[in-house]
Amino acid sequence: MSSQYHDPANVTNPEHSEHHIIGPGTYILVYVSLLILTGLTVAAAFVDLGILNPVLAVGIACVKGTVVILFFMHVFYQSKLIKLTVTAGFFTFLVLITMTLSDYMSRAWGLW
Amino acid sequence: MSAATIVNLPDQKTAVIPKKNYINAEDGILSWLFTADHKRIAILYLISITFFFLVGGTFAGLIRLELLTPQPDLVASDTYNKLFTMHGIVMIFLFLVPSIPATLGNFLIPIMIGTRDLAFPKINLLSWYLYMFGAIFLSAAIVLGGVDTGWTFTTPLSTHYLNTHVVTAGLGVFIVGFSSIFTGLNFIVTIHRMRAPGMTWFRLPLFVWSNYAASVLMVLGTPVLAITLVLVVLERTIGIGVFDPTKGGDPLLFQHLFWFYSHPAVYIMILPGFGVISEVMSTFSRKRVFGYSAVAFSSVAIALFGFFVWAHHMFIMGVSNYSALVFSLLTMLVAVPSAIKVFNWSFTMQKGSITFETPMLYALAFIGLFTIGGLTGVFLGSLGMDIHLTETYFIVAHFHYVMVGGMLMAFLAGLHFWWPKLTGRMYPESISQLSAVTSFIGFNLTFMPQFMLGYLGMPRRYHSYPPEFQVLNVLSTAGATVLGFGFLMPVLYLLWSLKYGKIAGNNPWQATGLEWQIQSPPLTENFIEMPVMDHEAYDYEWLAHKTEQEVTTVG
Amino acid sequence: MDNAIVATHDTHVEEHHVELPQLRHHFETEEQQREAGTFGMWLFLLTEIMFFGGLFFAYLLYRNWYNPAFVAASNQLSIPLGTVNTAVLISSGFFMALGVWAAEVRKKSLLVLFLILTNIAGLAFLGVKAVEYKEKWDKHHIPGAHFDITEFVNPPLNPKTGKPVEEPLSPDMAQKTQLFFVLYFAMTGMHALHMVIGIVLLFWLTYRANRGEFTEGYVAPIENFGLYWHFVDIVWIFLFPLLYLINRHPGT
Amino acid sequence: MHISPVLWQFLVKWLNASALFPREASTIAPYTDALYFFLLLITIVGLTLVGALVFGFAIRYRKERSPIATQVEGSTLLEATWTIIPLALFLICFVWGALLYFRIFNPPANAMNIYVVGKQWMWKAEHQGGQHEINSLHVPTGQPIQLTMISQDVFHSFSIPDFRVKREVIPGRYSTVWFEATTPGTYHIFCTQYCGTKHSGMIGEVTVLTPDDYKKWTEESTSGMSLAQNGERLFASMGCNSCHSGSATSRGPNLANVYGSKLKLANGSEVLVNEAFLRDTILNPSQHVPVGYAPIMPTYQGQISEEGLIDLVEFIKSLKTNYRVQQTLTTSESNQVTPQDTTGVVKP
Ligand code: HEA
Ligand code: HEA
Ligand code: HEC
Ligand code: CUA
Ligand SMILES: [Cu+2]
Repeated sequence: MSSQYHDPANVTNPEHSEHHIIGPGTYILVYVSLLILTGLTVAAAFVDLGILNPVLAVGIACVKGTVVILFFMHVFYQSKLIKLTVTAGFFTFLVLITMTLSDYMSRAWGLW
Repeated sequence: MSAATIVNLPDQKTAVIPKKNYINAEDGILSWLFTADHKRIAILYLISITFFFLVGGTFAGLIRLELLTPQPDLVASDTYNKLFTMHGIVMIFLFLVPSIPATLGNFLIPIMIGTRDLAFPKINLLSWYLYMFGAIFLSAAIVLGGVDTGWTFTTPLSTHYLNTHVVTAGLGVFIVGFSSIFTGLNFIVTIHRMRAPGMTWFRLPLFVWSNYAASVLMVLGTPVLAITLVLVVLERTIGIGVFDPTKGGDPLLFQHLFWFYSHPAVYIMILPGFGVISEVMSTFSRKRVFGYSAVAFSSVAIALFGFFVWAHHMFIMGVSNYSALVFSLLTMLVAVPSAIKVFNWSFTMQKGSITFETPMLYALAFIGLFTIGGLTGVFLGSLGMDIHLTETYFIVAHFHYVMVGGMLMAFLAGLHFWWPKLTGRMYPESISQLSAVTSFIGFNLTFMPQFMLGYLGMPRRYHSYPPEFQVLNVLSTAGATVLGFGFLMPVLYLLWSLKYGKIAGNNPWQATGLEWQIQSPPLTENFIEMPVMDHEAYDYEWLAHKTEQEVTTVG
Repeated sequence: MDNAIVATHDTHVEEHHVELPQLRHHFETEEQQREAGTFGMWLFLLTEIMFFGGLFFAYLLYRNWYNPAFVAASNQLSIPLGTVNTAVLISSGFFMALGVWAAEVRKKSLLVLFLILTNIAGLAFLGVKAVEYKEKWDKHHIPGAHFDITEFVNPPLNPKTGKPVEEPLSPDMAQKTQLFFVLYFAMTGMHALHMVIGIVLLFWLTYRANRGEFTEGYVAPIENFGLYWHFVDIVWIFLFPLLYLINRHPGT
Repeated sequence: MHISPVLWQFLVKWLNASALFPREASTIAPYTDALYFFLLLITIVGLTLVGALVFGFAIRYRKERSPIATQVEGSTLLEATWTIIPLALFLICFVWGALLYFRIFNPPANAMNIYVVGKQWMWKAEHQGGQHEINSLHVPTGQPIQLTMISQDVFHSFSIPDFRVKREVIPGRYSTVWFEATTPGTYHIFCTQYCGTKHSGMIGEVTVLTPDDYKKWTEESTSGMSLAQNGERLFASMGCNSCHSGSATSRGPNLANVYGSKLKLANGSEVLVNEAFLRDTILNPSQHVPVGYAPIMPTYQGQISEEGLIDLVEFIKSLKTNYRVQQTLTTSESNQVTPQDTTGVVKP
């Protein structure tokens, strides 16, 4: 009876993926690009770009964060489930930010 | 396919408590305090939350006694304020949030999905310790003189204008919050990673689905409460001023952050209850749940949309009119999945073969009371109506209908339903039916008048009130007394049944879930051999088939 | 028969795997256990995102309301120190990543080395942070009773040009610099707290790594700690531009 | 059973004195009640429907009558029905509620403004004409009243159930609500937001008078100084006039006619000058610097009470020319004499 229903895909979940080992080469590449990006934000901070200054700073931070998540944290090689989980986290974070912000923005900004 | 009802199994009469089970697997209090067995942890939780329910209930009793007369006569104003604050905090954070997930969920989810334990047994134990640790803080706050912020910790009142134990209580809630985060985390991982072979998502019992949805809310919502409380505590202790208007902070920011957790929290509280109702309705109608996937998806939809509506608690608090509009609309949307569930449960009964044991009575009470509670929530979600109703007893009635009439009834339904599995013994049937009816009547008598009081304009958190509100308040207090008896009875007879209850056997309800196919009380390892799921959830034909086979093999 | 549906499924799945001592009894396979661990860690990190989320929102809000104050207060932070610290932290993350690799390819001494390097970088970060905090203390920029706004109302004069080094703030706006520092300390403090916890864990992991526990195929603790450590990095990656770099252009 | 007549009388009186439905005493009330009855109707229909289903099935399919259950999968058609119908009903509730909300929170242009200051644990009302009340409020019928409210300490909430209006009173920020009373009488004012120990004592009474009675009341209870006049005095004594002198050389901007105008700010935005803006510029001047001015105005945070701020705001609102400012200048120069006699001065 048992083998008939046996579904090995379910023991190790269908959501799993192969364990992937990332070598030092990738890490060095990532490391260097992170340092470069850090230099870039600092440099950009000294250039007057008006409204674009904070946008650029946060933009670069996002890129750096993504790189860390994808490579240092291996998400690039992980199962869909993990990718989805990470996305869900940032999604909820964005819900918090945007929905709250939308309340403040539709009032008189800065004047309550 | 020919329909199937199941003749009672012979095992009920000949049943004995199995020699080896999780309860007697090890002896001594330490074996409980250091257990990693999800079932034992569930029992630890059950004992603790029952204790705190009685504490919270006693506060409720005192509140109702005070409100018997319009004058402030039983207790002083600040004592009254402490009473409802501690009633709210204890009931919500120490009772209702952990109620079903941490007890029934903890006990049943691993068994239902066919595994030996939760993914992280030690973290599970840790979460009980965190709960107890937080509870100690809260008890300390109570014993040392109480808090009187209201369970909502409204700033700047809580940060600058009160001299009570806000910090202690805040830290207590903070710690309890982590207990609930870890429970949720454990459930999610377990449900994703540890299902038995053949246990696909759409073969999961609906109880698992709804707990899964609640866990997502716990994991993503609770941290926001945690950081908010940290800021409140810092503001009180070193005066940092993030929420203080005199320092340029915004008290509304607190409201946003608090309700970002606390609205999802109400779904943390109700969703596991939904799961229980699905199980109970199906079992006592001997029929699969009508529209399985609709019920499953509606849980997920509630969890998802639950994050988008928090500002409906702030409609008159000074949010912009436009965002009030958006949040009101979303509130209406989030009410729809609940409606879907209610109708699906009703239709589960159609063409069934229904019996009315206690869990079913509680479940029927749930459906009625939750419908009232939910639809009055729609009153509150409707902007213009909310202006008149907010901060009045209408709200008090609304949330007691969903939390007590809904979740507490569901908890009792589940507790009775799975009591045989938890303990191996039956609860006494007729007295428990009596208590179900008593609490139903008492409940309505308590909280129905509060709807009227609310529309009349009686504000909540009022220690004294104008005399023309007295009649309704007297009714409410009378109801609370009945309700108190209705809730006290189960505590007593369930304790009694531990020793004197009839021995239940493996599957007294002839239910289909995996948990009913193993001995009761279960073994520490749950299963002797790992199960393989080869049929849908709620497959009564499979069960009938199985029992027939068993009868022949045994006989 | 208690478990009629409970059937023995073929044991060959398990046979493929070396039974490790670390396999907890309730997991079917080692792989299942590892994936459960990773997933659990990620869920925990989600709660961290939301935890910091509240602070980030508060920052966003007040930065927009009290922009001049936030700019002035932000200019009090030392960019060189911040930049160095960012680099230090990124290096620490880099070593950590290498540590995970070392564990995966079962090189014990490398693993220990990288863990120690990670830890050194982490401690260095905290050291620099302490220097910065000390400076805030000296300048009375710690929110609370000793907070002092004179520097924002009457900024010191630049000896060369004779002009104030900073745009002076009116007193009411200067008061709001306190909010900046509140958030600065709340955010960096919360971050530093995570670092401290991480460092304590690192010592313990290094000790265990040195005993060879993680180089026999059981790498989950190292991997999961790595996730935590990188997450703490990411928080800093956002904190650094937000706190140190806003509107730092030479014009003002 | 015999009930003593005394007890009986008491019971009857007690029951008679108890309310079951609030009075409708404002123009809003009928609208709110209409929505309420609509929502009640939905609730009753929904509850009856669910009740009928549950009880119907419970009776029809109880085990005795239906010993064998027939397994049913579900029905997409039914699912769609009970998704769409409740959704439609809820959307009606939403639209209706939203319309009512905007009606309640958007005062008509001709509303008479009364200020309300909430503090632990009392309500203070300030009428234009300088009438001050504590825990009571006198209003005429047939005249839209706008309440501009602020709290000195914590959140409070101003509620008049019989008018069906309520709004949170927020620390540090004006909030408004309006109503038009229809029936003379007295009605409860409640503080409905929990605000500390004596929250339930923070109650009062609205007295609705006919316009004639109201006029009589205003005359009898005036303090002799209108809000604007009080403001004028403050304007001089706080030294505002030293900068806002109205002359071309003054360091501060001209305040005449500033109320209601659109102001260009130094940070590029444009704001409508209303009460809230005026209040906030006095407390946080450097956040609202108009184009062309240096942010030199000192903050008056903590120096002026909420009532004082209201007076100042009313004074600035009343400034149509700089005549009165110059008046204060002369009076304050002449030894800070309080301008007692301003009533006699003819405003140009
Ligand atoms: C378990 C807890 C729980 C649950 C499930 C809910 C469910 C809902 N709640 Fe409730 N709520 C609370 C607990 C809960 N609430 C608490 C504790 C407070 C007060 C907090 C405080 O201030 O202290 C509160 C306050 C509260 C407010 C704020 C009021 C205010 O402060 O002004 C609002 C406003 O929108 C609201 C709305 C809703 C809605 C729309 C739902 C919906 O999810 C309900 C959906 C359900 C249904 C709609 C019923 C089923 C429908 C049918 C059977 C269909 C009927 C058929 C037809 C119409 C044909 N609630
Ligand atoms: C899970 C949540 C939960 C539960 C189960 C209850 C249960 C009850 N609640 Fe509570 N309640 C809240 C959550 C809950 N409540 C919250 C969140 C608030 C808001 C707090 C705030 O404003 O901050 C509130 C507020 C609240 C108020 C409003 C106070 C105010 O605004 O001034 C009232 C008033 O009637 C009330 C009554 C009751 C009653 C009669 C019960 C009954 O169901 C309780 C019945 C149970 C027992 C009675 C215990 C068992 C019996 C005994 C131990 C024997 C002794 C019995 C007697 C002495 C009678 N509650
Ligand atoms: C030191 C001079 C000074 C004093 C004293 C002063 N103000 Fe001002 N006021 C200014 C200046 C300069 C501005 C414009 C720049 C700004 O907003 O900071 C201003 C702006 C205003 C505005 C905004 C209106 C507009 O047109 O921009 C109001 C309202 C106002 N002041 C009211 C007051 C009141 C009321 C007082 C006294 C309690 C007062 N001021 C005291 C200098 C002063
Ligand atoms: Cu003021 Cu309650
Ligand atoms: Cu809500």
